Amino acid sequence: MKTMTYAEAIREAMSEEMRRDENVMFMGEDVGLYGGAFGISVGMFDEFGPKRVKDTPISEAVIAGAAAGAAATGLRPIMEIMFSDFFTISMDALVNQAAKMRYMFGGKAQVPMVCRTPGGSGTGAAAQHSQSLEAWFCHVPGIKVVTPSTPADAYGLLKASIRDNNPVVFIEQKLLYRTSGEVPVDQDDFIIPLGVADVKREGTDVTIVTYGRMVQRALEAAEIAAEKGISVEVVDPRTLQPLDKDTIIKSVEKTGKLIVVVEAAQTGSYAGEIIATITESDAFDFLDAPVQRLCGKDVPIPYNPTLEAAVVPQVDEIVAAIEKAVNRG
Amino acid sequence: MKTMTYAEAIREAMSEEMRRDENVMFMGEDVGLYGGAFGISVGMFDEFGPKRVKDTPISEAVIAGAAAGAAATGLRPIMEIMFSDFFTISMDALVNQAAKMRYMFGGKAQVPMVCRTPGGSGTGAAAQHSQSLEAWFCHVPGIKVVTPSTPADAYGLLKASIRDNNPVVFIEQKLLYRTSGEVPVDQDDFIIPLGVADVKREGTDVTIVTYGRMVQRALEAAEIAAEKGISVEVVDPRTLQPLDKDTIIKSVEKTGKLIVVVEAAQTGSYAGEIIATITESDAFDFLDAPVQRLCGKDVPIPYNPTLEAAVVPQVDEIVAAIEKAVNRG
Amino acid sequence: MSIERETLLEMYLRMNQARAFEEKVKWGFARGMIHGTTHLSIGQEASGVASCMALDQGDKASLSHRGHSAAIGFGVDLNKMMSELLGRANGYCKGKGGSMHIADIENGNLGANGIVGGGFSISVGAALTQQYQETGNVVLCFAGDGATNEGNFHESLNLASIWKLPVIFYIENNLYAMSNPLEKHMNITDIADRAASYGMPGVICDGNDVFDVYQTIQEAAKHCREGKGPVLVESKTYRWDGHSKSDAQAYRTMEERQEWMAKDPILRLRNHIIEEGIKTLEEVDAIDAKAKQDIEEAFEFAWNSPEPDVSTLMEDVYA
Amino acid sequence: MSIERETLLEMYLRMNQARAFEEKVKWGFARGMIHGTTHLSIGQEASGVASCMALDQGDKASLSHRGHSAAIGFGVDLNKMMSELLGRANGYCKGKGGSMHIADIENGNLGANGIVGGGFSISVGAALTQQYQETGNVVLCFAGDGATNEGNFHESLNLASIWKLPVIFYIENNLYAMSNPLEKHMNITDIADRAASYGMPGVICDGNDVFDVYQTIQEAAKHCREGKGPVLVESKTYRWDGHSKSDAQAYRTMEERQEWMAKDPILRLRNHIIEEGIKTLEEVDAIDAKAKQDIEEAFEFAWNSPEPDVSTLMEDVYA
Ligand SMILES: Cc1ncc(C[n+]2csc(CCOP(=O)(O)OP(=O)(O)O)c2C)c(N)n1
Ligand SMILES: Cc1ncc(C[n+]2csc(CCOP(=O)(O)OP(=O)(O)O)c2C)c(N)n1
Ligand SMILES: [Mg+2]
Ligand SMILES: [Mg+2]
Repeated sequence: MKTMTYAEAIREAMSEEMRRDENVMFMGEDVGLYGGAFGISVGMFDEFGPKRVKDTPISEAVIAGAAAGAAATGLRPIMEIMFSDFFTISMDALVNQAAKMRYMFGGKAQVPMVCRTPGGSGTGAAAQHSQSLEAWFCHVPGIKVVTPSTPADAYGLLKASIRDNNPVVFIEQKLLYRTSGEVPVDQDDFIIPLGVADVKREGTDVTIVTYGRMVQRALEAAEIAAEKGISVEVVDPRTLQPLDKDTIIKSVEKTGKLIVVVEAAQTGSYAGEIIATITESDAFDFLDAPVQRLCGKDVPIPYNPTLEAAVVPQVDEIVAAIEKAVNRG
Repeated sequence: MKTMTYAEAIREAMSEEMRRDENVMFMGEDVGLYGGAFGISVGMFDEFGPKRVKDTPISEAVIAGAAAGAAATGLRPIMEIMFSDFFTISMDALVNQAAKMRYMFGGKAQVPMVCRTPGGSGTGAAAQHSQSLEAWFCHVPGIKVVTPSTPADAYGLLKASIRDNNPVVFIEQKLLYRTSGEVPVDQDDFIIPLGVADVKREGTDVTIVTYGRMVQRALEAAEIAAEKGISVEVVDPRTLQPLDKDTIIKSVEKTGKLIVVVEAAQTGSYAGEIIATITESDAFDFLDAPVQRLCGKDVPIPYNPTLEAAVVPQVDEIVAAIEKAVNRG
Repeated sequence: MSIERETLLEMYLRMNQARAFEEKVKWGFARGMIHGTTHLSIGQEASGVASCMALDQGDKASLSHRGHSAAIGFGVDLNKMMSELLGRANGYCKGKGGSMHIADIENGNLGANGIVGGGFSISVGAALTQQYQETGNVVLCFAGDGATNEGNFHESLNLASIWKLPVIFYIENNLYAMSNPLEKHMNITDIADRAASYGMPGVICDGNDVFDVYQTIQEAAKHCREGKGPVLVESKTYRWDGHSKSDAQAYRTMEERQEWMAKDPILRLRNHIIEEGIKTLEEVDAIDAKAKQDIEEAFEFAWNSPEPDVSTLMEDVYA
Repeated sequence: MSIERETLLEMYLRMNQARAFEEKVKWGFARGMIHGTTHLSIGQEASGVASCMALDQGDKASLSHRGHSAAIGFGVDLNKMMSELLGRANGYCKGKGGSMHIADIENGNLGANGIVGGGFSISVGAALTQQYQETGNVVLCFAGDGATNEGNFHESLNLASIWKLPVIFYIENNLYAMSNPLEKHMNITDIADRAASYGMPGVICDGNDVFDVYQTIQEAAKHCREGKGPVLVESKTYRWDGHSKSDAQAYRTMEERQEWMAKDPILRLRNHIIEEGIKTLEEVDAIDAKAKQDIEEAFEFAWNSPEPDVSTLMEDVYA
C-alpha cells in the first residue's frame, strides 16, 4: 500500500502497463513535455520517449479515430481528451467506428483502446468544460464505461481497462485528481475487473447508488445519517457499462429503499438506467418507498462559483433524501 | 383534413413556414435539386430557390455550427442531417454551442434552429445508419427533442419547432416516412405545442408510454389485448424534452401499471428517464406491478433483415408484457 | 511504366470480376434478392483495382462506401463477399455488415465504411501501427471527392504529415458527392492541391488508366516506406451509375455520362492487352467469361448459403 | 496605410486598456479574487485591437478563448467585462459565462469560445445571415494557430468559400498551441497557405504592427463586402505569458520570449505617436494613465458588484 493521489494513481497505472506491454502507448493534446492539462502524465514523456507518449495537434476527431485504427491493427492505445466536453468532436470515431467495428465486421476485429478524460464541474471552467456525459457512452453497445471514485479504484480499474480488448471510456474527475488514498501498487498485478461494484459502506436501511465524486458526498451523508440512527449502504458500481446489477439489486432487496445520486444533469442521466434496472427486477417488490434520484440540475454549468456549486447534489440534500426515504418506509 | 404521408407532412410544414416567414431557410446535404436522401424536400428547391434551400458539402460539423451562428444572428434555419448517426459529427456545434449560447451568455442570445434527422433501423442500412440516439439530446439542457409518430403530429410539431426560439432536434423515422394519415393542413395554423403528450388510445388496465414508430406497434398490441379483455392506454409523449410528465403520471395513477416501449438500445435509453419520472412521483404508490421496459437490444444494428428485425420490440412481446403486468396486478 | 504480365492479366481479371460483381448486384437488387442499399463503382474499376494491386504483401487498405472494386482489387474471396451482400452467415461479416462494411482485417482490408470520411482517421491509426511496429507496410486509404470536405480529412492528413506516417490518402474524384457536383462543393478543381495545407506531396493520376494508377501508388508507397510521410493522391474518374440504388441523376447530363463511358477503363486495358499482343482476342474473351462465371458461382454460392441464426444476434458486441 | 488620428489614438487607448485589464486579471488571480482560468493576450494587443477597429458599424466578431484584447478592441463596457470575470450579476453574461464566454451579441460580439475552433462555424452562420439579409456587414472570426488543426476549420472555410460568405478568418498565429510549437503541430510555416485548399485569398500580416493589421483587415472586409467571398488572414504574433494561469512554459526559451517582448506592439505604437508628433510624451503618458485608471475603476466596480442570486440558476436555459 502506498498513499497517493487519484492523479498519481492514474499515472502509475498507465506507466506500469506501458512497462509491461510494449504495444501500450499514450497520446493526446499536450500530454508530452507539458504533462497534460491536469498534470496527469508529468514525467511519462521522459520515461517513455516520443514514440510512446505522443503530443497531438488540437484534433479530437483524429485522436479518437487514430486510436481506433491503431487498436484494430495491433496497438493498445490510451488516448486523452483534455476535457470530456471535447468528446463531442470525437463521437463519430468512437461511436460509429470503434464501438461497432467488432460487431459489424462479424467479430473479426478487436479494438483495445482506452479513452481517458476528465468530467465534471467545480473548477469554474463554465459550460463548455464541466459536463458529465457518461450517459451518452453507456448508451452505445460496444463501449465500456468506467467512473472511478478513489485512487485505488482509478488504479485497478485503469489497469483492467488497458488490458480489456474493447473501447473503454474512462471518466476521471477534475475534483478528484488531488484527493488521496491508499493504493496497492506493491501488490502484484492489482486489477479491479470491470463490472464489479464496490460497497463503499454497508448498511441496512437505505441504499444509495452513486459513482464518481458523488461517492464521497454520499459517504458523508451516510455518516450524518448514522448519527441519527439510520444505516445507509453506499454502492459504487465503479463501471457503468457493464453494470453490476446483482450487487445493486441485492442491496435494494435488503434495504427496500433506493436513492441514486449522480452529478450529471438529471434528465437522461444514468440515474434513470439504474432505477429502471431495479424496477424491472425482483427488487421492485422489496421497495417500500418511492425511488429518489438526486442529480445535477438541468442547466449548463455556470461560471459563478456559488451558482456552480448549487448545480450538483449537496450532502444535506442527500441527508434529507435519506430521512425522507426512511420516514416513508 | 387531407390524407398525406409522414414525409409529405414534413415537407408541407417546412414549406408553409417558409412561405410565412422570410427568415426560415433550409440546408443540408443533397436537399436541393435531389430533394434529400429520403425525398423529403422534393420540389422545395423549385419553389424557394437556391437562397433558401441550400445544398451543403458533406460537412456535418459546419452544417450544425452554421445553423447555430445563423440562428443567433437572426435567421431561423432548418437543417437536415441525412441520417441521425451522422450527428456524431455535429455534436460539438449542437451541444457546446447551440444549446449553451443562451445560458452562458446570460440570456442574451436566442438560437431558433431545427435539426431534422431520420433515426431508427429497419431499412437494411446496418450499424452506422440505423441508430436511435434521442436519449443523448434529451440529456443536454438547452435542447428540445421531438419524436413524431404520425403525419399529423409531424406536421403540427414541426411547425411548432420552427417557431420555437430554441434548438430543436426533430427526429423522424425512416420507416414512418411512407405511412399516411389525416393531416389538418386546411386548418388555420395547426400547431401542436411542444411538451404536450397525446393519448393515442385510452384504457384503464395498463399504461404504455412509447413514441416514434413503436407507437403503431403498441396500438396493435393494445388491439390484441382488447380482444383478451385488457384495456390498454397508449401515451405518446411526442416531445421528449420537454416531457409532459403530468399526462404520463395521471395515466399510471389510473392503471397502476407501466410499460415503456422504445426502439433505442435499452441501456441508457430514454425509457429509464420515463420510468424514473414515475417512480419518483406520486404515481409510485399506485404501481401494483413491476415497471417493464421493452427496448432495442444492446447491439449495433445488423445488416441481415431477420437479425435487424429481432433487435427491436415486437408486437407479440408487447402483448406478453401487457399480460404479465395484468396477471401481476 | 510497365506492369508485369502476370499482374496485368490478374488485374484485368479482377476488374472484370468487379464489373460483373456489381452488374450482378444490380440484378439482385432489382429482383429484391438483395436489400438495403449499395454504391456501385462501375466505371471506376481501374482506380479501385490497380491501386490495391500496386501494394505489397502486408500492406493495408481502408475502403470507402463505394468499395467493391477496391475490395476485389485488394484480393477477396468472392463467395464470402457476395454472401455478405446477401446477408448470409458465411459472409465476411457473418451477414451483420453488408455492402458498406466488407472487411477482412486479418488480411489487411480494414473495412469499407458507411461514414463518409470515416476511414481517414482509422487509416492514420493503422499507419501508426505500421510505423510503431516497424513493419515496413503502408496503408492505402480510399475516399471520394466529397469526403475531403469532412473535418476528419483535415485532421487526419495533418496528423499523418506531422508524424510522417506511411499512409496514402487516395481520393477517387468522380466529380460528384451524391448529387453535388465538385464545382459546387469545393472552390478548387484539383483535390491534390489540398496537400499544400499539410506540407505533403499531392499528385494526380488518371483513374481510368491502370498504368498511371499503378505507378502513382507504387511511387507513393515508396515515399511512405522511405519514412518520408504520407502522400495525397487524387484519382480522376467517374461513376457510371447513380449514387446508390435509387437516383434519378437529374444533376448530370447524358452527354457527360457518355463521354466518360467512352473512357471505359476495362475496355482500355483490354485493347492494350490485345494490341500489345499480350493475349489474343480469344484469350481475353476467355478471361471475361471466367470473370462472369466466377461471379455467377459466387452468387449461386451465396444464394444457397444459410442466413445467420437469430441466436447469433447478440454475439460479438464485445471482445 | 495611414489610420485616422482619432482612430489611432482610440486604438492606443484600447491597447493600453487591454494590457492593463489583463495585468489586473493576473493580479486578481494571484490573490484568489478571480477564479476559474483565463488566457491572457498580453503581447497580442495590436492583433486583437487594430483588427476589430478596422471593422464598420454593424460588423460582427467571434472571439477565441484568448479574447480580451479583441473584445476591448471591438468596443466593450469595461465594467461589465470585468464584472463577468469576477462572476458578478451585472457582468456581460450575468456571471454565468466568465472569461471564456464574454459576449454581447446585440452589439455584434458573438462571443468568446471555450471550444478551440468552435467559432469557425458560428462565424460562417453569422456571415450567412449577413448575406441572406443583405446587411453589407462582415464577420471577423478569431482563432489561434492550433485551432486551424480542428476539422471545424476545414469545413467552415470550405463552406464559406463555396457560398461566398462575408467572413474573415483571422488566425492569430502566436507560434504555440498551448505547449505545442507550430512546427510540431503542422508541417507548414504559414497558415495563410491553407487558403489554397478553399480557393480563397490567404494573406499574412504582422500582428504586432497596428498599421499592417488594420490595413489587412480593411482590405479583407472590402473583398467580403464586394461579394467576393471569405478571406483567410494570418496575423503573426506572440503571447508573452503562459498559455493559461498555470504554465511553467518549459516548451520555450527565455530568449525567444525576450525577442518578442522587444517587439511590444504597444511600445511600437507609442513611439510612432510621439515620433510623428501626433501627441507629446506627456499626452501619451496621460493616455497610459487613463487606461490604467479605467481598469482600476472597472475592477473596483466589479469587486463591489453583487453576485448573482442563486434563484437565477435555472433562468435562461430556454428562450
Ligand atoms: C458522414 C456521412 N455523411 C453523409 C453520408 C451520406 N453519403 C453517403 S455517400 C455520400 C456521397 C459521398 O461522395 P464522395 O465522397 O464523393 O464519394 P462517392 O459517393 O462519389 O464515391 C453521402 C453524402 C454518409 N454516409 N456519411
Ligand atoms: C476543442 C478543444 N480542444 C482543446 C481545448 C484546450 N485548449 C484550450 S486553448 C488551447 C490551445 C489553443 O491554441 P491556439 O489555437 O494556437 O490558440 P492560443 O491559445 O495560442 O491563442 C487548447 C489545447 C479546447 N478548449 N477546446
Ligand atoms: Mg464522388
Ligand atoms: Mg497559438
